[in-house]
Amino acid sequence: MADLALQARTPLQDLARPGRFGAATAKPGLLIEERTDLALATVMARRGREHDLNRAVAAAYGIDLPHGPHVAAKDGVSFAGIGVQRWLAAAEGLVEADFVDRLRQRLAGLASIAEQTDGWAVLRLRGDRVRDVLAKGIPIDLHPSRFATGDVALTVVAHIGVQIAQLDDRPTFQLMAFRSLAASLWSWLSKSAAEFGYEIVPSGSPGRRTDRITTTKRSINSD
Amino acid sequence: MKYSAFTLAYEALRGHADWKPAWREPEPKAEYDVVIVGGGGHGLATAYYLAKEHGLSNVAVVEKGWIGSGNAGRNTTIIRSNYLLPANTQFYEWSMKLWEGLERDLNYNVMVSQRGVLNLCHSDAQRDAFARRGNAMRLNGVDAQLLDHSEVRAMLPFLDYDNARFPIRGGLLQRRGGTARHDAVVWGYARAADRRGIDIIQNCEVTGLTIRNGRISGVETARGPIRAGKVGLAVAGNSSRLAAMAGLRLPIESHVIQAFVTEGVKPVVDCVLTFGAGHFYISQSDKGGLVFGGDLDGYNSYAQRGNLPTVEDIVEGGVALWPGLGRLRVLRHWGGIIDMSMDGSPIIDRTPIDGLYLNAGWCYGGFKATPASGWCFAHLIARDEPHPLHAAFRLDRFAAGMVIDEKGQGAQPNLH
Amino acid sequence: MRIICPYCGERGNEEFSYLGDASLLRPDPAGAGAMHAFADYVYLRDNPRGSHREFWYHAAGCRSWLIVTRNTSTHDITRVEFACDVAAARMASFEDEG
Amino acid sequence: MTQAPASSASEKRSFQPYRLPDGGLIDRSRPFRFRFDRQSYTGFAGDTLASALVANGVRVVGRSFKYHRPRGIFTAGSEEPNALVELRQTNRREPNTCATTAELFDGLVATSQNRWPSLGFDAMAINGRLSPLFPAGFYYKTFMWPSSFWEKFYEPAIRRSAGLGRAAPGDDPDEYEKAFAHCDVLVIGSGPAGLMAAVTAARSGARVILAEDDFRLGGRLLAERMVLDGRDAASWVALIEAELESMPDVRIMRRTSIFGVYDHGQYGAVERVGDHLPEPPAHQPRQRFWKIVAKRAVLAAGASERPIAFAGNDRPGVMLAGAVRTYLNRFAAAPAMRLVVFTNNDDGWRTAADAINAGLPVEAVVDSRPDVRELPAAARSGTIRVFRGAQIVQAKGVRTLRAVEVIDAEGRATSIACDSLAVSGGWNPALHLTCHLGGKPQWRDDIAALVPKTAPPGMAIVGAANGAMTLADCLRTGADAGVRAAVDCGFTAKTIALPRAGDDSVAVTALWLVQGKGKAFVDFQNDVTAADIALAVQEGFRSAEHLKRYTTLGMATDQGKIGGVTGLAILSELVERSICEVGTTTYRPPYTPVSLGVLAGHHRGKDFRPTRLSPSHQWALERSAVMVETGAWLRAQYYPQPGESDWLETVSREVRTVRSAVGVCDVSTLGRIDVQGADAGVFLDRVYTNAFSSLPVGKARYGLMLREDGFVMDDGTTSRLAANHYFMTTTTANAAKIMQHLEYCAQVLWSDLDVQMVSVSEQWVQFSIAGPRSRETLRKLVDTQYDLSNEAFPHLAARPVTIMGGLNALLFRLSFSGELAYELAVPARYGDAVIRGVMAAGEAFGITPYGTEALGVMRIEKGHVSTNEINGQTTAHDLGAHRMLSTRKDFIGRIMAERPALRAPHRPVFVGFKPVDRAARLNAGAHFLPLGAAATAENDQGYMTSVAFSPTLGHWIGLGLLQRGPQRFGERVRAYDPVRGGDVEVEVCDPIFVDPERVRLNG
Repeated sequence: MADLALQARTPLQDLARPGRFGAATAKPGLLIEERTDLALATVMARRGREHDLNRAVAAAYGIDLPHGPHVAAKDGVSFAGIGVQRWLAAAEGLVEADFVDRLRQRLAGLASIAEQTDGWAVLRLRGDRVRDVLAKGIPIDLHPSRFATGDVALTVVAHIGVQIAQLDDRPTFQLMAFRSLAASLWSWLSKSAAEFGYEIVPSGSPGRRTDRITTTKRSINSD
Repeated sequence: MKYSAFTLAYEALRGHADWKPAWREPEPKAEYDVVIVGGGGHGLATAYYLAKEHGLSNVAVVEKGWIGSGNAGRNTTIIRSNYLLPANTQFYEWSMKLWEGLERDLNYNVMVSQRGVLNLCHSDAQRDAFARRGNAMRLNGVDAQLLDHSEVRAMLPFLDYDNARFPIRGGLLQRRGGTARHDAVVWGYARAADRRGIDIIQNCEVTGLTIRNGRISGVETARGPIRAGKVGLAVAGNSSRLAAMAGLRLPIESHVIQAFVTEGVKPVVDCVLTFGAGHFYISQSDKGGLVFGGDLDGYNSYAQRGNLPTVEDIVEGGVALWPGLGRLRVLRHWGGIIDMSMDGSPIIDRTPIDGLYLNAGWCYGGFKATPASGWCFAHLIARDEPHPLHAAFRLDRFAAGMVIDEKGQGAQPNLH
Repeated sequence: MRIICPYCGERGNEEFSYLGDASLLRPDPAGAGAMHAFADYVYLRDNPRGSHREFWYHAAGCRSWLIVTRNTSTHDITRVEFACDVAAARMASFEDEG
Repeated sequence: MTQAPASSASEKRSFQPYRLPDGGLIDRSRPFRFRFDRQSYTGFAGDTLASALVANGVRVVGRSFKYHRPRGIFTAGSEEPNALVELRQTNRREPNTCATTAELFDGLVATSQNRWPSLGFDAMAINGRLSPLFPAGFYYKTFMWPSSFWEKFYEPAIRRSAGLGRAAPGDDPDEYEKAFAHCDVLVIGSGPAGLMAAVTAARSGARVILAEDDFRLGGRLLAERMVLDGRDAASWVALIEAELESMPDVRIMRRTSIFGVYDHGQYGAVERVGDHLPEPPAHQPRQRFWKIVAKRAVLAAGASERPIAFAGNDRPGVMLAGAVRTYLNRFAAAPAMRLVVFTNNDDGWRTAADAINAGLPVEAVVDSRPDVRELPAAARSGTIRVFRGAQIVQAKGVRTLRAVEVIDAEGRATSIACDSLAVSGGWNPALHLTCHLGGKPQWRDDIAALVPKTAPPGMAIVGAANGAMTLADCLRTGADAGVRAAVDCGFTAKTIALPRAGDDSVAVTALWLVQGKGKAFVDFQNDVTAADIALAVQEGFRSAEHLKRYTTLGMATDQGKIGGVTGLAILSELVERSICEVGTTTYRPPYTPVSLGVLAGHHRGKDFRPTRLSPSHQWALERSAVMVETGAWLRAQYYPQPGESDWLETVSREVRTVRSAVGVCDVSTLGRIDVQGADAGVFLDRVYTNAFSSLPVGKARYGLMLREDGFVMDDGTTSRLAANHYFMTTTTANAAKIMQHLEYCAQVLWSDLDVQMVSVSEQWVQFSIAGPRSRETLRKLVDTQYDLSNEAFPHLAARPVTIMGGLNALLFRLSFSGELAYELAVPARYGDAVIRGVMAAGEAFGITPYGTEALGVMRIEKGHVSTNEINGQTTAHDLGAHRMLSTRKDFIGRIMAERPALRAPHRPVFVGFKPVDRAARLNAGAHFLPLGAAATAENDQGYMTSVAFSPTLGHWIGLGLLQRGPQRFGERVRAYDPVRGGDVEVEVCDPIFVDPERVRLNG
């Protein structure tokens, strides 16, 4: 097995290749970047341990767990509220095994943790027409007065369940869908953006993980 | 006056001066042998067969609005008997037989058009399920044909065969299925019942059931009390409300289902067609409009209107199946309130109240059942015992476990 | 229809799936007449025209089971609660009673 | 067609004989060439097809539905009953398109419909002469004998003559799109009331959407010669429009129809993005379907004029009076050379005034009211003959109007030669949208019209839509509603100064029907006459709905906008009850017809529904896998190799390879649910029929779930990874349903339990590696520190491992095939790499990839149930799984599974079948009959659920449900399959065909 390289495939690997597409507008209305460097895990509070969990997260990451559909972030780690006593934790640029393992250790007994790093296709979207593109599928109101930086929503685009968050005031949106649905999401997004012209930018993140993995054994169990 | 080409021509010469009302508008009498609540197709058919088959003509049909104002006048006009389970197959096949002779029976052209009902399948498993159903139909003496991909393609070349998300693998065809003109069914039964002496009383809402010592003795109505030896309920989506007047809870939820019609166009499709990978079925009316529908909206409702997600779901199915539909336009869409039973099959039975009979649980398929439903309900009311054709449609089948669940969805009405 | 999910905010009903009457309580399987009680629980419904407490599941959102109080005649929604809160309150009241 | 050269512009202009020399909101510098019925014409930018036809003097534009009477343009709006054309050609053909709303573009091609051979001569016009035979509802009285003639003869003939236009012959080539919009205030209509509402609300800071059906804002203001604040109406509109355009939170949506009102402030709208162009621009849809969510709405949809029923009122040249003004003032097109006006209200007089202003001769004004107070100057000056208290009893002419017969107040008849008649029977408020949520209109005598009685929640109704018929009232009610809507949304809104405008008199005295000789049309398109209504009433169809359904009144494309109220009024007179008592029919969405394409958006073809792809998809395609739809997934069905002649050969090879060596199959589509928490075991005990709290860590167990009604819901294996941590799998088909069910159990039924669950289906890709060489294959993949020996890793072991030098994985010893087999789950992004790794590792052992077909064959050989057997109709007893029903604990479905009928001995039970003639093929869906018994329902004893050709046994095998099946091993029955011509004798047998001793499994 020695010469077998473990190449990772990103969810949009053959679909979102860098370049300029759609209408030849002066400036692309939408910039799309696939993020491949996020370690992800679902964090679900254990019954009766909710307060301890809040404290533990604050102690470990300096983050107050949001109680609602918002994201709280610090130093590349974020917790997004995705349900009652349920969060999606993310770490940028980290080797996911470390993040999720450490999360398990730090929150042991307080939360049930399930790794989701591979489960999601993650897109960052920005540009002058980003809201116009999203309006073609996102049913919720993304007007700045209604959906601001730090807000998160789970909803449906073109029959595909998605998670959307506004990351900054430019604005940049993060749109996530299950990996298996990436191609269908892409079909919707590329058609919807074509009118305004769009550019796929290379992943700006360090360590686009197509290299051979170097992680070592880690636990999958939580207890 | 008997309807015929001859009388029509004769009247044409006389300026149509002699046509009489299709039914009388009598004042309710103080007492009837039987009161049927609900002037839809089922209620009127029941009254007609009470008179015709059982000689009972001291019968009133009381209707809160105008006859046919419920689901009889707001369905997609499909008739078929392509069922899987024996209880349903035999009952609906009897209905089909009655449809086939209905015009001469009623002396009214209800436009029964046996142009075929084709259910499309999109996977091997679905085809096998259709084979199971088609074979069950054949064992019950019902016509059924299993078509393969190329046979469907030859029959309906305009569907999406080459770029479909769920390719068409074949279909189950019942040639004797088709459509009938829904309003005409109501009017035909009303006229025929009226001619046999039955009183059809419109704008007469039932506000209460008179029950003493476990036996019914009449109904309270907006036009006063009416005594009756027997009362039959045939009120579709309002079944639970009427039953509640007798203190009964039913294995029924009322749901909304939408239907649609397009502008009239020259003939484009000559059968009733159902999509097996989405929620969509369609046929073309004699006037040229494409009549279509799909799934329920999926929540309890008594509002006769639907919501956009279901509209989209249905139309997406339609355009996916038949890409040429894109440029045709919807003229109108509406919602009906249907009595979804807990296993998707109907109830025609006695109730715990003596003399009170229930005809309900028709789900979205009540129109095609109209003749047999009326025929069986009349038998039940007249004889006070079920006919074998509907013996399985019992009210106690749920507690006993004798459910008739065509789709295998269990006790969740909005999934049937 | 639009349902105001207490977690996610106002959403179209297409994001939810529906289960019906929320006033039904799963009977005690060990109780006397459990078979009868379960038959009623599984099959019989009030099916009112008017106010109706019903289960909706925010399948495409926070995955909460909700109890929505909705008028089946007008579709007006007057209340939306987390089903788990309602269950917890019921359990607490049982315990209070003792 | 290409753009015409500029040099010919002036030449083209001369081809429009009825175009006024100046005025109008058209761009005379942009002439467009178009064709109608093969004849070439020109018009201008800003025209509709109808206005361009008017300018070209085209009179007959269509034929009616039933009598095929020649018809002309009747209105200038979406309520048009006559001027319906087939727009565009071939696959872009749009039948029944209103010429009155179709925007003209260069190269437009339109064709008249419902005529043969031509519009000028239509053979079916004979129907008009035979009309005594075709009164309302005639078809209910005839065509009954002989019965077989209906389908064969009568109905095809009726169907051929019915319908109006022809559908496009092929697939719609255009794209469609959906979009969402949210606002505080949605203003529907941009006439004076709508503009005032929009600008008032917008100035408060509210987010406003102004939706206008037309391509130009202004509504009725565009059609009238009115002055606001000293400006002509169009300039005033431009001023407001500019202000609205400048506001960031205002969205003006032109060419956008709000077609329906839905619950809780949702509005359906269609934006016609490309309909005014020969074809949609690149990257843009033809139309866009907007779902608008608005806190408040202001309905300013105006009103539409109605005709008066009199004999010949459908002759080409008869036009609504307001439409005449629209053509004159907005389009500078003259519908008339000699005009007569027939009115029952003051508004009709404006038409006479505007015609005179445009320099057209007005022959007469016939006002049905005896006491008209004021007359326009032109009438007073004596150049127009004025008839007060008079009626037009007949319009004459066939293809064009030639004269009208007037009966004056004294009963004298006068014939007036004319080529056009402008008719006004009053105005109907466009209240349709107020009724979509169940609202009912009410009658207002002073304006002789139905007006809204209640508004949907959050909607205000203003202007003519609410019966405010003067300009001043429109402006005022619009502004007031704008303030209220903004305040309701939490903004501080100021009342703004209203523009000064004239307060025209709009008095009306109802006149519905003029008795006379000849057909007086009420519903023009469906040819419903006043006589038809009378006949319907005579026959007892006295409810408004019965009348509609019996006569088809109001069922045409205009949905009764032209004739509905008139029909009700005639009905009410006939039955001597007020219109309120008669009631109205129900107004349903859409307000104007909406294309199916736009409602579907991009969800057609492959985008009908999302497609789920496994991480190994790309690899499978490289291996030439044949893909098959499995629910939302595309899965590899089989992997053909060169030289294999058909799927059966391929699948058999795959099965033989697995049974003799090793194979790999992607089983990622199974649902995977991570269940954790202190009470996870207890929880699983309650949802599964069998126990899981007793499962040792590191082991997997097969589990069965019931629905609460006692029938089987799903099955799968669940592994215990740690004391409080389980890894559940569900069937592919039920993955989402089970997740929802578990959440229900945890949140609703047993919210006191400490259990958390989340789907991890997408995190893992999972491969089944099966066959006697599977351990050796895995040995090459799994890192060396893990002992895979039978002792260390026995059947049903389930443990984390690392593979290929450190990649985390879960390894399960599970077997669907009955072979020594494993399931290996790895993080999804490595799915592609790992499947390649598995193939490389197995190469030496002759590994094959296998698809869903081979998977199915092997599970049938092993007698495992699948979706075909767990179909929602079967019980644990039916499936031979009753031993899995624990008697020591409660679980979902336990009680109801004990119902007598679910335990009845006659229920068909799961068994296997072999053809007696081993060469015979079996088919799923065949029913079982006793040998020698007749093929009747009474003898039906069950059915075949699954079949396969077993390469292991060399013949077809089947699984099925048969009454008393397990007691009948060795017995023969018929597998009867008439829909496929099959009737095969089969032998009942144990459903486990291969390795019943489970030697291979434990190998």
